[in-house]
Amino acid sequence: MAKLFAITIIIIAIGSAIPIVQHTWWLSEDISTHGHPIDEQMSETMAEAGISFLASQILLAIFIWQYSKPRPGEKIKNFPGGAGGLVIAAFLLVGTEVLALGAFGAKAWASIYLTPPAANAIPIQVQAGQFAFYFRYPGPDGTFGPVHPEMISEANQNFFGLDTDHDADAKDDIVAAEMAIPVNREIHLLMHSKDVGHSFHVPELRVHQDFVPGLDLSIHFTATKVGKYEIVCTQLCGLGHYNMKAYLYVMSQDDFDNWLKKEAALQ
Amino acid sequence: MKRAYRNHLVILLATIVVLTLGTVLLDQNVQAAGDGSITGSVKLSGTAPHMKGIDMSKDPYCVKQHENSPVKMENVVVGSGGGLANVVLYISQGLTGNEASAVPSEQPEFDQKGCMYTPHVLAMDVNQQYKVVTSDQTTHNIHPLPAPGAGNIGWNKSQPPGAPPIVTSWKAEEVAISVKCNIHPWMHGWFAVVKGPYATTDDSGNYTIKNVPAGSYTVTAWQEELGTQTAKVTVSAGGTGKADFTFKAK
Amino acid sequence: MHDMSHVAHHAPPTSFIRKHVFSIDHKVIGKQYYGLALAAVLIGMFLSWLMRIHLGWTNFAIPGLHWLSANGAPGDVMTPEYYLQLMTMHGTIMVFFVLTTAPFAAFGNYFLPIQVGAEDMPFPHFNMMSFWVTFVAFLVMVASFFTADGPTLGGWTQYAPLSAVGAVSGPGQGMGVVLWAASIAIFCVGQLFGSLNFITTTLDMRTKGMSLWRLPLSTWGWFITSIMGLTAFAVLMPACILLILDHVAGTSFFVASNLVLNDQLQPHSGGSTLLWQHLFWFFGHPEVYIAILPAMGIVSHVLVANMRRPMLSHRVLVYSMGALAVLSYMVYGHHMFVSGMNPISSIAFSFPTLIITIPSTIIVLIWLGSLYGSRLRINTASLFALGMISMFISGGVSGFFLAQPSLDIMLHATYFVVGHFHLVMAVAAIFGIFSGTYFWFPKMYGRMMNETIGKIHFWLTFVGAYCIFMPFHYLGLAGNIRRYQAFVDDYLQPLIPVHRFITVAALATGAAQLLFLYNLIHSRFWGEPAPDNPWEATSLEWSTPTTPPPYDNFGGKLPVVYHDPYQYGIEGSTGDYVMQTSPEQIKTVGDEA
Amino acid sequence: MATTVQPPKIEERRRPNRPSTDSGNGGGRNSVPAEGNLRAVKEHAPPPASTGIWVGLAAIGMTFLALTSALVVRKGSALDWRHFTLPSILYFNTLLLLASSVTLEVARRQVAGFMGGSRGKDANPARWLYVTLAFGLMFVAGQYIAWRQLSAQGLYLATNPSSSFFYVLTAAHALHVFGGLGGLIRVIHKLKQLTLRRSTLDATSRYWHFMDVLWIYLLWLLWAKL
Repeated sequence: MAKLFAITIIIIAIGSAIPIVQHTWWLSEDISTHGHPIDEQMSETMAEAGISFLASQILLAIFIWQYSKPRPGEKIKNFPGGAGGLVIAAFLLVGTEVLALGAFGAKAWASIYLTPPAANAIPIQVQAGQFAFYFRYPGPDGTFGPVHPEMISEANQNFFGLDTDHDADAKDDIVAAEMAIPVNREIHLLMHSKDVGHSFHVPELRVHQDFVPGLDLSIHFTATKVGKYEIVCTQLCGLGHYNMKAYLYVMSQDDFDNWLKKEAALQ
Repeated sequence: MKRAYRNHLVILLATIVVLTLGTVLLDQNVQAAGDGSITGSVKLSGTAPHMKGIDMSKDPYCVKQHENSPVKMENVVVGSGGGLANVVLYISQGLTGNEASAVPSEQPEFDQKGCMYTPHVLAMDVNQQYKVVTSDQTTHNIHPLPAPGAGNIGWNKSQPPGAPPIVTSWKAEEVAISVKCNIHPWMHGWFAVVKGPYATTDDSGNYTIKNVPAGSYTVTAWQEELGTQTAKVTVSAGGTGKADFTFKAK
Repeated sequence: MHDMSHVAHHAPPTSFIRKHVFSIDHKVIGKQYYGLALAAVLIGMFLSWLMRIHLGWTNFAIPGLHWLSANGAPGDVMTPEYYLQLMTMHGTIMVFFVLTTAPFAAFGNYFLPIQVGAEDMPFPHFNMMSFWVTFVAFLVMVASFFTADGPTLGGWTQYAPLSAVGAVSGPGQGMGVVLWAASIAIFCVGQLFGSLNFITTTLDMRTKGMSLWRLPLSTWGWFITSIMGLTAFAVLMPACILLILDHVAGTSFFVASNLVLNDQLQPHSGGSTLLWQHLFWFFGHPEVYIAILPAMGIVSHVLVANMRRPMLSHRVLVYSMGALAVLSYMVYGHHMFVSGMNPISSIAFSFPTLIITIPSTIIVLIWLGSLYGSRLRINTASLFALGMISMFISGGVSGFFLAQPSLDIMLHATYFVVGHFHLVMAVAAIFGIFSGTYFWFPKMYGRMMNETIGKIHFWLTFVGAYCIFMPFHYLGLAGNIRRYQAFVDDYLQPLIPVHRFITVAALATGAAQLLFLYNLIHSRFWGEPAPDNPWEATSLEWSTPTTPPPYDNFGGKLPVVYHDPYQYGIEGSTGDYVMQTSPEQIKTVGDEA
Repeated sequence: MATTVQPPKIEERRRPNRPSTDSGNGGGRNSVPAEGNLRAVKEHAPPPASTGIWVGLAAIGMTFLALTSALVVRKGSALDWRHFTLPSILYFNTLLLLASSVTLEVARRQVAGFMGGSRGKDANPARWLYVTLAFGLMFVAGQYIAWRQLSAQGLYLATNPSSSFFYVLTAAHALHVFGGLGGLIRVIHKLKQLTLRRSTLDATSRYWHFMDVLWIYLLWLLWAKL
C-alpha cells in the first residue's frame, strides 16, 4: 500500500510537470514593449517553483516508501541536522529565492506601473459598463467632450452621455464598440466605469487593470504586432460577465487614420 | 313521491338561475367585443432624424446575422411616403369599464432575432398574456424596466438558445415600458400596456383598431421619441371610424 | 455576566432536547457542527457538479433542473445568472460552513477541552449559542435560494458596488445580497462566541501539569485559529452591516457617485469601492489560514501517532503556525494587485506574501524530516494525512506566482488562482478533516470505521483531486478567466476539452465521497466496537475512562499530566509509547535523566 | 517486553517528568458560591471569566477599529463629506456614563468588602447597582434624544456619510451598552439571590468600564472627524 502510494505521488508529480515543461498550455504571444520582463519572470518562477514542487513530492514519496517498512529492533533516526538544520535551510534557500523573485518582480512591475506615459501618447478613453466596452477618441480637436451621466443612454446609443448639441468638444468625439490602435505608438488609456467594477485585460498585450467606479485610472502601453486581439473583462460584473468583451485591432498608422475617418462618418 | 317533487323544484330553480346569469355574462361579452373599427395612418412631416448605426462587434454571432445589411437604431422608423412605423394607437377615452377591461385571448409575440427585438414596440392589453421568444443561437437577457409606482413589477431573466418562451402579462396600464437586453446593450424595445382595443402601425404607417363598439372616442397615438397625439373619432355600430396623425420631426 | 456554575460538577441532562438539541456539552456541540458541515458540504458539492456540467456542455439540459429554479433553468438549461448564483453559493457555503466549521468548530469543540484536560468549556451557554447562531446563519443563506430571483450572483467576495447598488445590477442582487450579508454577519457572531471559548479554555482550563508546551499540535492549531477568528470575524461583521445599510437604508458606504445602470442614474454618492475590498480581504486572507491551520494541527497530531515518533521539533512547528497567523494579516493586499490600489502598495504587499512561504516551507520540511527515520503505520487516517501534505505542497508552490504583482498581470482572476486556492486551502483542509474523522471516529462513537472502504475512498479522492485541480493551473496559464459561465472568446474555445476532462473527474470524485458517507453511517451503527486507545496514542483524549468519553470527560476527577504530548518511540510499560497521564519515568537506553 | 530504542534528542524530552508548575486551575474550581453566603464567596475569582471578558472586549474593540478605519477611508474617498456639530447633549451623556462607572466601582468595592469580611456600616451594593443601572438607562435615552435632535436638523442615516457614520457608531455602541445593562440586571438579581460571584461582578464591571472608555474614544472620533 505504502509503495503504491509512493509511486502514485511520483507519477502525479512528474505527470503534472510534463505539460508545463512542454508548454502545452502557456502564456499567449507577447505583443507589447513592456511584456518581456513579465515572461522572463514567469519562466524564472516556474523553474524555481517546479524544482521545489518535484523535490518535495519525490522526497515525500521516498520517505513513505522507505520508512513504512517494518524494521524490528531498528531505532528511530533523526533527520541529519535536525530541526535547526531544516529551519536554516528553509531561510537560506527559500528566503533568498523568494526575495530574489520579489526584487525582480518588483522591478518588472515598476517598469510598467510606475512610469509616466510619453507626451505624444495617443489618448483613448475606454468606458466599461454592464456588459460591454465602448471606446472614445477625442477627434481632430484632441479634447474629449464633457460627460453628462444623466444623459448616458444605451437606448439612444449615447454611451458616454455626450451633449453634442451644446458641447463643442463633444461634437467631434468618435465613439466605437471596438478598439483600434496604430502599431508601435504608445497609447494612453483613460479608464472609466459607468456602473460596477470591471477589468481591462488583453493577454497578448500583457495589460491587466481593474476599472474602479468613482475613480478614473489610466494605463499606457505600446503594441508591436499588427493583428486582431480580444479585450476581456476579468472582474465579475454580473450575469453578462462571460460575454463582456471587445476586439482590439492593432493596425498600421494609415489603416488607423482610415479607420478613424470611417468611424467618424458613422457618428 | 313528495320528496322527488321537491327535488325537481330545486333543479328547476337552479337551471333558471344559471341561465339568467349566463345570458347576462354573454350579453356583456357581446357588448365588449364590438364589431366596429378605427383605421387611419400616422406620418412624419419634415426630415427623419438621423439613426445611428449599431456596432454589434462585441458578439460575433450578432455580427454574422447582419453581414450584408447594416443595422440602424429603430427609435424613429419612417417607411414609404413618410409613414411612421411602431406607433401605438389606443382608445384613451370613451370606453365603458367593461369594454376597457375585456382581455383578448391571443398572445402577441416579442421575438429576439439577430440580436434585435421584433417588433421594436409590442402593444398589449392589461392582463393580456404575451410571449417572449428567442430565435438566436446566443443567450439573451430580457429586462423590462417599468416606471416605479405605475403598478407594474419589473423582472430580469435570461433566455439561453432553445429555452422555452417566457409567457407573462402586465398588471397595470403603462405606455410604455422600456425593455433592455443586459448582455447586448444595444438591444432596446418597448412594451405598451393599454386598456381596451389597440393597434400598432405597420412599416408604411397604417393601422386598424379592431373590435371597437359603437360610440365616440379619443384615440391616442404614442411614438417613443415624438410623444403622443390625440384625435376624436366616432364609430357607428359595425362601422369604421377614421383618424390620421402627423408628427412633426424635431 | 459570565456564569461559571455550569463548568464544574453539573449533572448530565436527561431530556432528549437538553441532551442532543440544545446541549451545553462541548462534545455534542462538536458533533452538531460536524453534522452541519456534512450537510453543507453535500450541498456545496452538488452545486459544483451542476456548475461543472454546465462548463463542459454549456447548452446541455440537466433533467429536472427547472424544478430547482424555474427562472434559473428554463427548459433545464442553466442561465448565466443561475450559474453565477450557484458559483456564489458554492464558494460561500464551502468557505464558511464547511472549511471553517468542520476542522475548527467541529473537531475543536469536541477535542480541545479533552486534550487540555478540562471538563467542559468555561462558557457552555455561549458555546451552545455559537452553534445555533451558526445554524441560523446557514438557514438564512439557504433561504436565499427560495427568493423570487434567487441568491446573489456577486461571488463569495461580494465586490462592491455590484453587491451594493441593489436589484438593478442583476437577479439576486437585491434580496439575495441582503440575505447573504445578514447570514455572514450572523455567522461571525457565532464564530466569535466559539473563539472566545476556545481561547479561554486553552489559557485557563488546562489541567495540572498541562503546560502550554505540553499541548498537542491539534490544540495549538485550534488555539491559534481561534485568535485569528476573533480578529477576522470581528472585522467582517461590521462590513456586512454597512453593506446591508447601503441596500436597505440608502447609505453610500460602498457605492460611488454617478453610476448609471440600465440607463438609470443611481442616487448614491461618493462611496468607496476599495473600502469593501480592504475590509473583506482583511478578513478574507486570514480566513484562508483559519481553514488550513486546524487541518495542519490535526494532520500533525495524526502523523505523530502513526510515525511512532514526535515531530522533529514540536516548538518550531508551533512557532511556524504562529508566524503564518501573524503574517496572514499583512498579505491580504495581494488579492488587489490590479484592483486600482496604489502600485507601490502592491509591491509593499508582495514581499510579506513571498515571506509567508518561509514558515509554510518550514512546516512542510518538519513534516518530511519527521517522516525520515520514523516507523510509519499506513492506515486510512495516516494516508489522508500524508495526502494532505502532498496537496499542501502542490497548492503552495503556485503561491510563488500569485505573490508577484508582475505575474498577477497574467494570472489574476484566472483558473490558476482557482486551482491554487482549491488545492492549498480547500482540498488540503478537507484531507485534514478526513484524516481527523478516520482517526477520532472511534473515540467519538465508540466504533471503528471500515478500513477497506476507507482506503478505496482515499485512493479515489487523492487521484481524483489531482485530476480536477492540476488542469486548473494549465487553464490559468492559457489565460482562462474564472467566473465565466461559457467560453465565447475565440481564444477560450480550444480549452473546452480540458474543462470536459475536469468535469468528468469532478463527477467521479464527487461520487466517491458517497463511499465516505456510507462508511460514516454504517460504522456509526454497525462498526466494530472500538477499544479506548486503538492507535496507541498518547494524548489525553485516549485516556478517558470510557469511549465515548463521559459527560464530564474524565469521570469526575481531572487527569494529571506528566509528559510532553508525543512520547513515542521509547520504551514504556505499555509499548513504544507513554501516555501523557502516565506517571512513569521515561526509560530509554543510555538515558542520562 | 517493549523494544528498547534510542529516543530522538528532542528538547521536550529534557523537561522534568514531574507535573510542571505552570498549570491552569483545571477549570471550574472556586466557581460555586458557598450556599449563597456572600461572605463565604471565594476571594479569588477564577481566571476563565476574567480572561474571557478580556477576550470578548478585544473582539468588540476590533469591531470598532474596523468601523474607524472605514470612516477614515470613506472620508478620504470623496469630497461629499459634510461636517456638522455634534448635539451638545452628547457631552452630558458622557458625564452620565462616567458617573455610572463610579457608582458601579463603589458597588464592586462594597461587595469586595463583604468578602473580605470588613463590612462598612451602611454599605448597600444593591442600591449603588440600581443607581448605575439608572445612569446607564439615562445614557441610552440621552443618545436617543441626540438622534432626535439630528433628525430634526434633517440629518438622517442616509443624508450624508458623516451622519451615516454617526448613527452607525452610536447605535453599535448603544447596542453594547444594552448588553452591559443586561449584565447589571443579572448581577443585581444574583446579589438578591445571594449567589453572586466575584468573577461575575468583576467581569460585568470591566465590561461596563470598557463601554465607558469606548464611548470617550468614539466621542473624540466623532468630534474630530465629523
